[in-house]
Amino acid sequence: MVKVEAIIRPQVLEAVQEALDVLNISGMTVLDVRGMGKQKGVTHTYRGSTYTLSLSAKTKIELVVHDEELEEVISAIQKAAQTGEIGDGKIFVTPVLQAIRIRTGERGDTSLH
Amino acid sequence: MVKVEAIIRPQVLEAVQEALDVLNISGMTVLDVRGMGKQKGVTHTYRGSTYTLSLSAKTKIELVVHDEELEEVISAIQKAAQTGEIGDGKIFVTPVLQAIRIRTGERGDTSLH
Amino acid sequence: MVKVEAIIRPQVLEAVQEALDVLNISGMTVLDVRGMGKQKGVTHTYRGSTYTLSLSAKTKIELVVHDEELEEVISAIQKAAQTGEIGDGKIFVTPVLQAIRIRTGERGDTSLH
Amino acid sequence: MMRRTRLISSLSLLCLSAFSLAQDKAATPAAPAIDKADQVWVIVAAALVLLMTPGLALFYGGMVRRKNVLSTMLHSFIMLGVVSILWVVAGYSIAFGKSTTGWFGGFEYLFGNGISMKDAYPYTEPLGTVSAGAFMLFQMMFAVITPALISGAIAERMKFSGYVLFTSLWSLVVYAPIACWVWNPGGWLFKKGALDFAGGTVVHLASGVSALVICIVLGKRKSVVNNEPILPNNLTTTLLGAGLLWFGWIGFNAGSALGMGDLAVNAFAVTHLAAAAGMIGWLVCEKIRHGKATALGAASGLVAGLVGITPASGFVGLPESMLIGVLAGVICCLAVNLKNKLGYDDSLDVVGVHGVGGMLGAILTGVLASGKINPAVDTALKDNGGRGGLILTQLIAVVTVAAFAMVGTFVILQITKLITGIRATPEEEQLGLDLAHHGEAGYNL
Amino acid sequence: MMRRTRLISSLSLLCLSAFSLAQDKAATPAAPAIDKADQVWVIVAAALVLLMTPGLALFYGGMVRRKNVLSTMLHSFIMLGVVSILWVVAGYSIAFGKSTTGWFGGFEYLFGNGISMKDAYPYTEPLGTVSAGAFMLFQMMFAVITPALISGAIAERMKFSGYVLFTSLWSLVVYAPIACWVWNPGGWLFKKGALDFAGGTVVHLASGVSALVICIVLGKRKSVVNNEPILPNNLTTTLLGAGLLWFGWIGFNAGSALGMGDLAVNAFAVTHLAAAAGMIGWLVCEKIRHGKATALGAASGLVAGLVGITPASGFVGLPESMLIGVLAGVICCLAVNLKNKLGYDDSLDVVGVHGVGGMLGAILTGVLASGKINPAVDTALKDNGGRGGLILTQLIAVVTVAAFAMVGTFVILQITKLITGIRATPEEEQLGLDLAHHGEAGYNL
Amino acid sequence: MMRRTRLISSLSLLCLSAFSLAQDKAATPAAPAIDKADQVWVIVAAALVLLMTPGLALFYGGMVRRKNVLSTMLHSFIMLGVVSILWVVAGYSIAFGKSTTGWFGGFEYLFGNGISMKDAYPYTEPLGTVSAGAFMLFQMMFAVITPALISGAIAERMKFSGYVLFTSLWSLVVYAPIACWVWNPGGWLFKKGALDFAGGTVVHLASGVSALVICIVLGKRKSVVNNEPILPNNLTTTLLGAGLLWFGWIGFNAGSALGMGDLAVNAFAVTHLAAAAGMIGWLVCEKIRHGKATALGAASGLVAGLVGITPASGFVGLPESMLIGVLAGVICCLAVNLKNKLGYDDSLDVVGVHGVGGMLGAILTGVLASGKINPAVDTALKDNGGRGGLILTQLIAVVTVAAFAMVGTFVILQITKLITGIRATPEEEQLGLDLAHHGEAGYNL
Ligand SMILES: Nc1ncnc2c1ncn2[C@@H]1O[C@H](COP(=O)(O)OP(=O)(O)O)[C@@H](O)[C@H]1O
Ligand SMILES: Nc1ncnc2c1ncn2[C@@H]1O[C@H](COP(=O)(O)OP(=O)(O)O)[C@@H](O)[C@H]1O
Ligand SMILES: Nc1ncnc2c1ncn2[C@@H]1O[C@H](COP(=O)(O)OP(=O)(O)O)[C@@H](O)[C@H]1O
Repeated sequence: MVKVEAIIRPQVLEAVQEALDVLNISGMTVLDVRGMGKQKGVTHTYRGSTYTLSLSAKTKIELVVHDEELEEVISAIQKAAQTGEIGDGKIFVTPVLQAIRIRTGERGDTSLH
Repeated sequence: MVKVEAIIRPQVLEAVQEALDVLNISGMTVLDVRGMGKQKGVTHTYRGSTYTLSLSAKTKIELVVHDEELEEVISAIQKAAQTGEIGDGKIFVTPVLQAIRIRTGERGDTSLH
Repeated sequence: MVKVEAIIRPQVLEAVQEALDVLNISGMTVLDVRGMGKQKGVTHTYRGSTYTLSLSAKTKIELVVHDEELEEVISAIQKAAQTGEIGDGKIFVTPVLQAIRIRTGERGDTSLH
Repeated sequence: MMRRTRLISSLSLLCLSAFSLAQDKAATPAAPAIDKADQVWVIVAAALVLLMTPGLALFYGGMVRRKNVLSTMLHSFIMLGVVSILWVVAGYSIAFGKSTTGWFGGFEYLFGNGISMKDAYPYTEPLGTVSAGAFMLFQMMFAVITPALISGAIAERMKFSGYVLFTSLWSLVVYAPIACWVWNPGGWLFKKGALDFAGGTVVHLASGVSALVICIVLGKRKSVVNNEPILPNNLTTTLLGAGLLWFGWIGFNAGSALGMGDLAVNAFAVTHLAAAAGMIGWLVCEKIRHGKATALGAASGLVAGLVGITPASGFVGLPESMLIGVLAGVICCLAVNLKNKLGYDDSLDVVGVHGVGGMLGAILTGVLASGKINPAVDTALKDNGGRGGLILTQLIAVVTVAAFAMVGTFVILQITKLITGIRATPEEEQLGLDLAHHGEAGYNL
Repeated sequence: MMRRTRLISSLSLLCLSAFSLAQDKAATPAAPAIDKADQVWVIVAAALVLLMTPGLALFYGGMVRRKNVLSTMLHSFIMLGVVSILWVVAGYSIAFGKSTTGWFGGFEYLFGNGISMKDAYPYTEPLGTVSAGAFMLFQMMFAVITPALISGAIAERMKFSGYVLFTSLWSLVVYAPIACWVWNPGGWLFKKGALDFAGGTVVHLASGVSALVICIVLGKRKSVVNNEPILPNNLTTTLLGAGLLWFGWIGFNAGSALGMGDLAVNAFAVTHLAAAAGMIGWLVCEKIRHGKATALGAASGLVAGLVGITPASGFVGLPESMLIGVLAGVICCLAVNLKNKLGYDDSLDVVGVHGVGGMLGAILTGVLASGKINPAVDTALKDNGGRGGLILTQLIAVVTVAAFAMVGTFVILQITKLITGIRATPEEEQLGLDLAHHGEAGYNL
Repeated sequence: MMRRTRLISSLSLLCLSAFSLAQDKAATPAAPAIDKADQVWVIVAAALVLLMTPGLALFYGGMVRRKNVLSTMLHSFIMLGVVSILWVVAGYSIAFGKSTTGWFGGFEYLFGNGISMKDAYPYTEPLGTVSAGAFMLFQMMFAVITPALISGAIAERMKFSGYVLFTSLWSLVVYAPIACWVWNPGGWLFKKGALDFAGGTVVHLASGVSALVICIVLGKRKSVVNNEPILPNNLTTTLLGAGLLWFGWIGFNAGSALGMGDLAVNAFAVTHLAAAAGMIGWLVCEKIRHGKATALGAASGLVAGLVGITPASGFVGLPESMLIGVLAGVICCLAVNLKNKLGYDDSLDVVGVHGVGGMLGAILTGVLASGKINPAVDTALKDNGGRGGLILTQLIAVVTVAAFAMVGTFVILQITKLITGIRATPEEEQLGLDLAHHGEAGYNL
């Protein structure tokens, strides 16, 4: 089992969800985050003072998948989330030692979907 | 050291906190997230149009614990967070390479609690 | 590649950003979280009832860096985020298996910055 | 509101004397024509009271949890729809039709029939100086807000259809008769000489005690049972609501003079001072008891002061109003903690503020009302055989109104339970009534 | 608003008769002096209508997505700045200067010249009882809110500079002439005997059909094209806005009596009941069609009821007002779904509510207007040769106003496109107009 | 406000002439009775000004950071409590009791004693046409909002108890005397012929310069020192507040005519136009300087326009009002950046808007006041020996009011520092004053 964490643009979330649906992957956790990177920030004005907030609104999705699903998940996310403009985001893959379904107490691979 | 990430229902947070308190585990970080899974979404109406948002409000807790605490933490969370209905959530365990307490600069196991 | 997760006080975020800038590290994701730890909570009053919320507002930053950058990143964050008072937060380091830049599809080390 | 009309009209007559002198033949004291300035004031006052219901929606809406904010605001807004119509269809006639029994009015105004836009409401003596239409509108706004006040007690757990049915019945079966008793010139409490200038009994006491019954019948919120912390979603909304209530309450009380003269100006002044004193009273009380003066305390205290002064606003002067305000502020601040002791779940403290405050105001009106402010008090004192008698009459008013409202509420609730049900399911409560009942979230930020 | 003035003034004369009797030599019926009470009412009404534009800002602002909330609110607020000035500079003169052609007024009032604060607006017969200044102010508030109504149709995608230029031109070239046709004593529709008490055609129909044109010309929002869910950022704001609109609308309709008499009181009553009935109509309609009564439905329904009653508010009684309200509520509830069928992107349903509701109201006014409420209806019936003729005249008013507004809007849009452009760039739309155009976020919570 | 009364009363006399003619013996010109219509207007205006304080709470509340929103709103709300009471207890007497010295009033009205609800305020000649009670209430609302204006300068860092003590003292020791100087018929500036129709010096200049002193004495916010970005938590709240301020300001300025006649109508018109022009002026200024027209700019600009016109609103006509408005908008837009240059931390720009705008308005009143609008100007010109003399007198008024307010503020602050302290601790500031001082969070969303 691995965890896929993707930082994407908020507006592509729906498309990513659909792409994952096609793979029959439905378990996922979504977070509202702010990202800093190559993308330039947004300027806020306040009575003549301006602040450039370097952080842009991003959405982070986290999904734990079976090792064999990893590649198709990565490519599904990458395609659905890509606009080609700076700021499209990243996908990170991290190891998972254990997964437990709270409702049933099941552990391991079967607890995922 | 391992990191326990649990996605739970917002309303069981208090109960989980209490269960962890019993284990004398007090360090924890909490996030408001939205989850997608088997649980069906909520329908929003807007002037006759309806949108079913597949994401339900969830709470994510993250806590880094010593390896030997892991099992009791898992079982405490699982018991406190369980309602038996679809949507109870998951617990994931991931490896941690290092931990530093910012205040003191301590590293490793002693930096946790 | 490793992921550095730091839980810091919201008010030191700017300082941490600046410290990382000096290291030429610009990619980072920021989350609003609530933390529980040694720091005591805040008391809310509601028509004579009081609730002590054990959770304080914290900011979490996540950044994936090359292994060789790790130490300087840790020390930059630790210095910038330290106030010396209880509640300064933690830095956790976790392994990363893979990184992909969504815009280009690049993988691995070059996808980071 | 009729009681004071007697007075107002005679004052108006005095005021008009400059002109009357010239109109030598206007001698028949019968019908002082409609006075345009009086009517402007009553119409503006009606508009101000209209705004109180959205104000109440905000006041209550800010205090519940995020997931119930729309449901709570709708409880007030829907009254503007439902009760306005019911009032014209039947409520006004029940309250202000010719009353022979003293317990309810007549049926001559059903469906808005025969409410003149030109001539005064016919049953006061002497006649008032605003048209029956203006009087009906002004009274309508009171009928609208009163059941909305109750909604604070059942917030976060009542079924929407049950709420609408309950309040509809309550408006016709509880509110309209009580309004008849106290304000209809043929009403039994009116005739008895009970004093209630702007609704201490009719509006606040009636809604407060009904709130007590309904929150006991409904039972506690799940989250109260589970001792979960319940924090207001948006206190800026509550403060705004309190501000609009204060603004509208000027119309509520000073408009109850049904014309523009010294009574109206005095009512404005005492209303304002009582609100101010109520705010201070509550803040000092909570500062002493809990260590902090809160924004919600300021908002609650000003409302408590306004509730307290309502029945007295046409009968007392400036110093008394500050006393009433500060007492209302302190006592209501203490009273909202009763629910924890007694174990009912009055979500937004309708009992503690409107029930207790309304009762307090009604009694203090008996104690402090002065003929110097309003000659009607002299009449009332004479009719009741002195101060003791007046206070007794006020107590009788309090007890009968409270008893009737409580029994009425209980019976209507049983009927509602049979027809629509009254309580949201635990799942709906958990999800929040906004999404469960209305398919909407208050905020998508 | 002139048509009714005839009546009002004669009523005022009647009311004043008590005094007039005494003033034996006030025989020349020419100029009833300014009546202070009437003027107080009109001035207060003007202030109430002023508040409607912030109310509209909230009503609309709550419905868009978070990233466009300030942009949407500014669409209304900026009209308070720009149109107020334009109205004094030229709009009032175009609308209410002496009209010989019947299509537009004169130029005598350019730059606010010659608008008396002491004497009545000179072209009505008999003269009104409020000063020309008060009349101009009251009318100004109508001129301000009408283009702001349109802004709901173009929310979340129009360029700010283009919006300001468009509405400025529209105010002078579309609104002012239509106001002349319908309300200027020399206007061709006024002379023809068309009835529009407070702006069913001038305000709601004109803005509604202009909204249709502008949202077709602008094209759909990217997110509508992409079928992304669009959820309102803050419905508590929308409810507050609806409450303020209701409050202000009392001034809008009852103030259109231009004085305080039975017409004003009646207008208040029918306005209020129509709003109440509209709310209920919409809620029942959506409950049946979609299974849930919503908070947005309550807010939308009350506005629909208010739109529907606007042209009729000086001509119908209580029962008719409830009928108009409920019809407006139900029909507008159905009409807002037209856009999905017909494929235009009317962001906040200006067409469905103001276009459809305004048209409905104008026609129902022809059908239901009664001489019992307002003798001016008898005149209108006589002038038009009976009920059928009156309805025909109302239809003619609807068609010509709609046609003129649509053509005018289309032409002005082409000019605006050339000068400033009209559409935000896709990037701006994506980022949100608040940050893109104004450098601000609505909320930093 | 007295100065204009002279005029108003004579106008009223004229207006009443139709009736007076009939009342042959009403010859003694002494006391025109209370005029009901005038009193309705003043009472409504008082209610409108009452609403301005909640409006200000919203205006300011939206601009601070989330963690201080309640604290900031309370700064305004608490004034409705504390100053209302203080005004009746002593402030009114100090300001409007019989003044022999010209520097302060008398003690005859302490504890609300002797303020008649029936007869006019006794010291104007001729007497006004509204009761002393109505006059006292109208003035009370001014006394309430003035210290609340100052609170914008100290937002996010002042100790709550210190704030309450400071404003209480300020209200009695600074505000009430200045009101005496300018508006009491025995006040020295009043007698000198200084013109201030609705409070350019008394309200805006006095609060603006006091704000400067207090924010210098308090020192900067920690986050300003640290150069952290400070973004407004909710600009929709600020816009709503600005809308309510505009609405209420109609009462503030047009109500200052203390009756309903051409002066009141004119004041409404010029107030509205100045607000509109102020909005446009500010937006154009910031568009040129910073490239974007902002929502906060629109809100700030309309307030600046309103501040600018306040002293002039009874003395200038339509074109002058647009000029004043646009100048106020542009100059205040530039002035708010002074603080960055001069290094004081005026959190919400009270100095830049109220101080600078109030000064500008007072001077422009001297330059533009016209006898055509208000005969009182002719008297003032004569008394001062022409235009130059009048301008000089205005300057004297500005300088003395500013000097007195600054010194008074400084001294009161020292006293407050000793008794309660004035500054929140760094920890409280960090946590946010809402939780630190009041134990509440504005939003739990
Ligand atoms: N090293 C990193 N660690 C964590 N998050 C990152 C990192 N680099 C980028 N991000 C996230 O990805 C987002 C997009 O990155 P950016 O550099 O702006 O564009 P791109 O990925 O297209 O080159 C950022 O806003 C941030 O949230
Ligand atoms: N594979 C996964 N990766 C990450 N989060 C998941 C995954 N599966 C489920 N979740 C999270 O757990 C929550 C509950 O899952 P769900 O399938 O609805 O119920 P249950 O866990 O009871 O079977 C989801 O809302 C989501 O936040
Ligand atoms: N074991 C842990 N796992 C996850 N987060 C933790 C843990 N311990 C502390 N934290 C986070 O770090 C924050 C600061 O910790 P705290 O114990 O209050 O102070 P300090 O780190 O200075 O000792 C907490 O609010 C919480 O968000």
